[in-house]
Amino acid sequence: MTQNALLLDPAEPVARIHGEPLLEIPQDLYIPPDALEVVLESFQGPLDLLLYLIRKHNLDVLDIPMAQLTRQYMAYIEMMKQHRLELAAEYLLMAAVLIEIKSRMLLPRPSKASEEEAEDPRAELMRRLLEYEQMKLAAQRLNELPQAGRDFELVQVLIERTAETRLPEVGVEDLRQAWLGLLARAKLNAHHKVRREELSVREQMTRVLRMLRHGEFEPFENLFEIEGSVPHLVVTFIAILELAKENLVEITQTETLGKIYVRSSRGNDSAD
Amino acid sequence: MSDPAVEMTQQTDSGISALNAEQFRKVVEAALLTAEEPLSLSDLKKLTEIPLENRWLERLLEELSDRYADSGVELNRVASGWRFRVRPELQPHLDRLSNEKPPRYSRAVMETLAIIAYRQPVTRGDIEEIRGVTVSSQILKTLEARGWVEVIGTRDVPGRPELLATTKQMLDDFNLRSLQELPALEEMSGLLAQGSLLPDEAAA
Amino acid sequence: MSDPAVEMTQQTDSGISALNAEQFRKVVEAALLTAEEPLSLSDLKKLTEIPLENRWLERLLEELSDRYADSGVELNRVASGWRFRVRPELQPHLDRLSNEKPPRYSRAVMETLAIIAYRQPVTRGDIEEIRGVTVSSQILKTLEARGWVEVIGTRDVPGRPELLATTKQMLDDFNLRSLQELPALEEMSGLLAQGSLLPDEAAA
Repeated sequence: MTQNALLLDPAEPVARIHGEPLLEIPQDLYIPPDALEVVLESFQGPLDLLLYLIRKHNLDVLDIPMAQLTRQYMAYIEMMKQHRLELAAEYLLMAAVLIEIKSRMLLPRPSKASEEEAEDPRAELMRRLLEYEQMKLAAQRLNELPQAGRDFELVQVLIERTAETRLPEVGVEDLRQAWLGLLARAKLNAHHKVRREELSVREQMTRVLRMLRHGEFEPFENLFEIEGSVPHLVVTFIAILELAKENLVEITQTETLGKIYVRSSRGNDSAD
Repeated sequence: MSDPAVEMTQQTDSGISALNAEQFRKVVEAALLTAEEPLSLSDLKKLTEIPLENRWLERLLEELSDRYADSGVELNRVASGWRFRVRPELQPHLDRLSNEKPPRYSRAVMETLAIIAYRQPVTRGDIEEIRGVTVSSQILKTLEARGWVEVIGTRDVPGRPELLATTKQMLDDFNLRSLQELPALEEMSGLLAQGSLLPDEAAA
Repeated sequence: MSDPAVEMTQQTDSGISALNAEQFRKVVEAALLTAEEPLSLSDLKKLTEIPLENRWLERLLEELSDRYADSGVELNRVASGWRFRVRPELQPHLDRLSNEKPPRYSRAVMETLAIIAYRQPVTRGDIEEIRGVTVSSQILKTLEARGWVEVIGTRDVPGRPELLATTKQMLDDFNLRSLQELPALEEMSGLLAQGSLLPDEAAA
C-alpha cells in the first residue's frame, strides 16, 4: 500500500526541464519541445510505450481498440524519428505487429469455427504487455528496498590484521564500476566520458613524462618510438602538444630550424 | 532457564579453552563489527576451539542483537549470515559526511535484475523476450560486477545460452534472507484492473 | 545541569532541526562505526545542521565510549580524531577467521585508481576535484605500495604538485597490454538512473 502511495504521489514530477518540474505528461500528443526528448527517451522499449499509451488513455487491456492504439503508437514513432532519436529496431517491429493485428481483426471471423480455436489476434500482445508490466512493477519495488551502500552503510570497524599477506584482487571491471560510481555522483557525464583515442594519447603523455623524469633536455625526436606506425607517431605528437599545453613540459628551439628539445617542467628550478 | 553463559561454562568444563561466555560474546561482537562480509554460523564457530551448537550460538546472536536495540546500528540476519548495518533512517545524516555512494541504477538495469530475480534461472533471450528490447552486455556486466548476478549453467538448447541467477550477495545487499522475502509480484488479475498501480497514472 | 541531552534541547530551541540528543548520539555512533578513517570533531559537526560546541561533543563521545566499556570494541581518540577499533586482547581470536576471504579495496581506493588510470597524468588536486572529497595520503600510499601508481613529474604551477600515473605493473596485474585496453566509457551513462524522470525513478 505504501508503494501505491509513493507511486501515486501527485507532487512527484514526471520530468524536470531546466530544473522545473513537469508535473504531468501532457494530454494528447502535445509535449513541450524541451520535454519531448526526455519523455521519449524514458521509454524502455515498444512494450513500455504501448503500456503508457494504454494506461494514459484508459484503454482496456482485455479489449484493446487496435485502430486507436496503432494510430497513437505510430504518432510517437514519427516524433521519435523527427527528433532523430535512435530508434531501436524493436520499435519498428512492433509497429508491424500492431498493423498486422489490426488487419487480422478486420477480417470476418470464421463463423463455423469453434470459439476456442478462433483465438483473438490480440491475445499474444496482451500476454506480453501484462508480463512486462508485472516485471516493471517488480523492478520498481525492488528499487524501493533499502540497498546496501545506497540506503544504508555496513559497519566496518578497524582491525589491525597481523601480517596482511593477501592483497586484494582487482579486475578491469572493478575499475569500470568505480568510474561508473563517480559518474553517478558527480554528474560528470558531459565532459568526462573517456574514449579509446583519448586513452592512447594519455598513455603516450605518461610515457613521455616518464622519459623526461631525469629533468634534462631530451631531443624531440628521441621521444618517438621509431618502430611505431604513423598513427602511433601522430598520437605521440599530440601527446607532447597536450603536455606543453598543460605546462607539463617545456619545448625549446635555440635557433630557427634548429634542433628542438623537450624537458619536464620541473627541471625549471635549476634553470631559473 | 537455559542461560548461554551457564551452558558455555559446562562446555568449557571439558577444559579445552579458557574463554568464558561473556568473553566469547565480545569476540563474536568484535568479529561481526569488523567483518567485511556477513558471517555465517560456521564462520563464527571458528572463533573458538570449543564445539558450539547452532542453537546456542543463535541465542547468543539474538542477545547481542538486543544489546544494540538502542544504538545507531543493528545486527541483521541476511542470506549469507549475520552482519551489522546502520539503521537506514539514520543514513541521511551520515550522507552529510561524504557523498560517496554507489550509483542508482537505471530502469533498464533494475528491470533486468527483477526479471533475473523473479524468473531465475533465465537466459538473456528470456529477458529480452519479456522486456521487448535487446539487453546490452553492459547491463549484465554491471550486475555481475556488483556481484548480484552470476552464470549458473547453460540451457540445453542450440547455442547453449548461459543461465543467469541472482547471488547471495544480492540478497545480502537488499537485506533479505531468501528469495521468498522479495516483494510479492503483482498478480496478473490485479494488473488487468485498469492500471491503478502505474506511476504514469500519477501524472495524468 | 550539564546533561548533554538538556543542552542539546536548548540548542534545538533555535528551531533549526528536530534531531534530539539521543538520536544524535546514535548518528555519531553509526558514523564512527562505518568510517574508514578517524573522524575529527569538525567531521562530526557536519552530521547535523545545529552548531555544536566542542566541549559538548567531547562529552557525548566520552559517554559513547563508556557505553562500549563492556563490548568487543573500544572508542579511541587518536591524532586525527576518534575511531572504533577491536580490543587488542581479542585480536588473536579474530585472526582465526581472517585467513579466508580475500580483502577488498575500499571504494575510495578504487575510484582514485580509476581516475589515475583514465585521466593520467593527474595531480592529487585533480583527483579531489573529480571525486569531490579529499584524497587521503593513505589511499595514495596503498596504490603506490602495490606498485600500481607512481609519480612521474610535477605540474608547473604554484606548489608544483606531483603528477601521478599508472605503472606497467598495474597493466600486468590487470592483464592489459596497454591503457587502450581499458574499457571505454562512452556508453556507460545509460546504466545510471537519469534521476530526472519519474518512470526511471522506481523509488521515490
